[in-house]
Amino acid sequence: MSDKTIEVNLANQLGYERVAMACSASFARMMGLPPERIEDLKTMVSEAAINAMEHGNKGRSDARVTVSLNCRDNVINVAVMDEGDGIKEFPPKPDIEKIIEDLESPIGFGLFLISQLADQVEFNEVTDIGHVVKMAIKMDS
Amino acid sequence: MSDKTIEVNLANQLGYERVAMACSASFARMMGLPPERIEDLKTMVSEAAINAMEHGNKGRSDARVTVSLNCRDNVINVAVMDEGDGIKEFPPKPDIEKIIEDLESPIGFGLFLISQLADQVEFNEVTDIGHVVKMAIKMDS
Amino acid sequence: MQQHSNQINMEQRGAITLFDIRGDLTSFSEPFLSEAYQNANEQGAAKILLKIEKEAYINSGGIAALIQILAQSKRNNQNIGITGVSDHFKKIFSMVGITRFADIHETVENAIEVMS
Amino acid sequence: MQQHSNQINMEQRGAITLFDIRGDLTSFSEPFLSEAYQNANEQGAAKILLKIEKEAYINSGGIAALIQILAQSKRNNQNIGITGVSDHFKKIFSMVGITRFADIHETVENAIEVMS
Ligand SMILES: Nc1ncnc2c1ncn2[C@@H]1O[C@H](COP(=O)(O)OP(=O)(O)O)[C@@H](O)[C@H]1O
Ligand SMILES: Nc1ncnc2c1ncn2[C@@H]1O[C@H](COP(=O)(O)OP(=O)(O)O)[C@@H](O)[C@H]1O
Repeated sequence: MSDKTIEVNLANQLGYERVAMACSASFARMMGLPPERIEDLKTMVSEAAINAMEHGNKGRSDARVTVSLNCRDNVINVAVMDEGDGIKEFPPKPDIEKIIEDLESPIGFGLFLISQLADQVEFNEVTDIGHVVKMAIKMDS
Repeated sequence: MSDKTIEVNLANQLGYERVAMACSASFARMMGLPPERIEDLKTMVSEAAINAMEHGNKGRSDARVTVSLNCRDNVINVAVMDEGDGIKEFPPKPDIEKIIEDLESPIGFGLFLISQLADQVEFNEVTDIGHVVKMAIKMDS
Repeated sequence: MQQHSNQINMEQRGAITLFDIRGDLTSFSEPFLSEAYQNANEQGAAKILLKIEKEAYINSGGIAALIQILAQSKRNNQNIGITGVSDHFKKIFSMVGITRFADIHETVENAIEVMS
Repeated sequence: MQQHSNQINMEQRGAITLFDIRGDLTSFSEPFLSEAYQNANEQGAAKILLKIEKEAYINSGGIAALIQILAQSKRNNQNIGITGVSDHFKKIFSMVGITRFADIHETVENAIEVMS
């Protein structure tokens, strides 16, 4: 672990993503990320952590979610790790018109928001200890 | 680790205690701790984390500080761990009159505040992975 | 956990039914929003204003719950407005398309004037 | 890191020298407080009001830095007041005894009235 990395390890329970959000916000504030981008970071971390709990760890109460953050070369890097084996199929961009007309289910918003808000995302890095989603926010974007 | 425990692992750098404070505050809010006690918890975590960085880890930049929190039987338990071997000598309660008169140095405020604010404290639990300060706050105190 | 529930107070403001929504909008909000909507619908509400807390935490589960209300109200020919939305969530609501089915208003007073 | 510094604006309010202190009070604040105090002292300040930000983070390092100012001002026979302190830090300041050497005032206006 890099000496300036912080890591938060969460119980696999909906609601606990707030702790990761608070951690990320505090870290990013310390690094000088502008307030509106801190809000983006909080939403990215929240959505990735919820997916880790629900999809990666399949709701298992003994599983853990780990969120790590560091800041290098003016980029805040976040990694959200679960004990699963990655995203099997990416849903299409959610189409609200179709969802409203009941032609599609309201899914896919999590990954959609992550992709929209992050300056860079990498899904599906699968190692022997689990699956990682890597997201980045540039300090000056 | 208990399934409802959260853990945050910090770089050994002054300032990073803010991340542990934010984490603790968010966790305690989720558990329903009243706002004024959340402020107490933040100060306890801050002082214990700073001591862990400065005294336990002696400022070594490659050392880590770990803060873990859980809530059991209406008690929030916090453990702050460093890589040192514990508190060798407890300073006396700081005497502000003497400090102002330059008869004493302004030290001992960290441990003093922790003892005052926590409902329970245990210093000096030393294991092979390091030294732990355990603090507790009762939900209904 | 206290943050897994909402309190929704309904209030009639002229032609508009105001939902004063306390708490975060997450997947746990779905039954609370649904029940409030059912009540309003049974009472014949034609215009509904959802007031959110400025500091509320909203995630994709809460967005799905909101969209469900928008879908039902569209079917029932009701007009929906939203107020109390922070700048961040205005952006998010626009990204996901919520703003195509509900107008965002700066204040309750403003919403009532525009929606009446 | 931006949170490791303070900005202190000095302002004369009648007989009182106001230190408008921006930022957190930690061990990093010591040189900033010290410099401001030296300046005020050289200019012959007799009454000093320290205004802290309500949401400032204050730790034992910041408390030590404040006490250093209290000690110097006691030696120089200056009167010190503090304002902008949250309820939590009022309690902390009382626990450590800061309130025995400086009065805490609710507002700047209030402080100026009482200290003048
Ligand atoms: N960490 C993950 N591990 C495994 N699958 C995932 C993960 N994150 C997302 N997915 C898959 O991607 C889909 C879309 O996720 P998302 O956009 O968050 O929407 P939702 O959670 O509403 O389904 C999920 O339904 C799931 O199949
Ligand atoms: N985690 C720790 N590991 C080793 N020694 C410690 C630790 N925490 C506190 N101490 C010792 O206790 C003393 C008092 O700590 P504290 O009350 O925080 O005041 P200060 O940090 O100003 O010295 C320190 O000077 C140090 O010698």
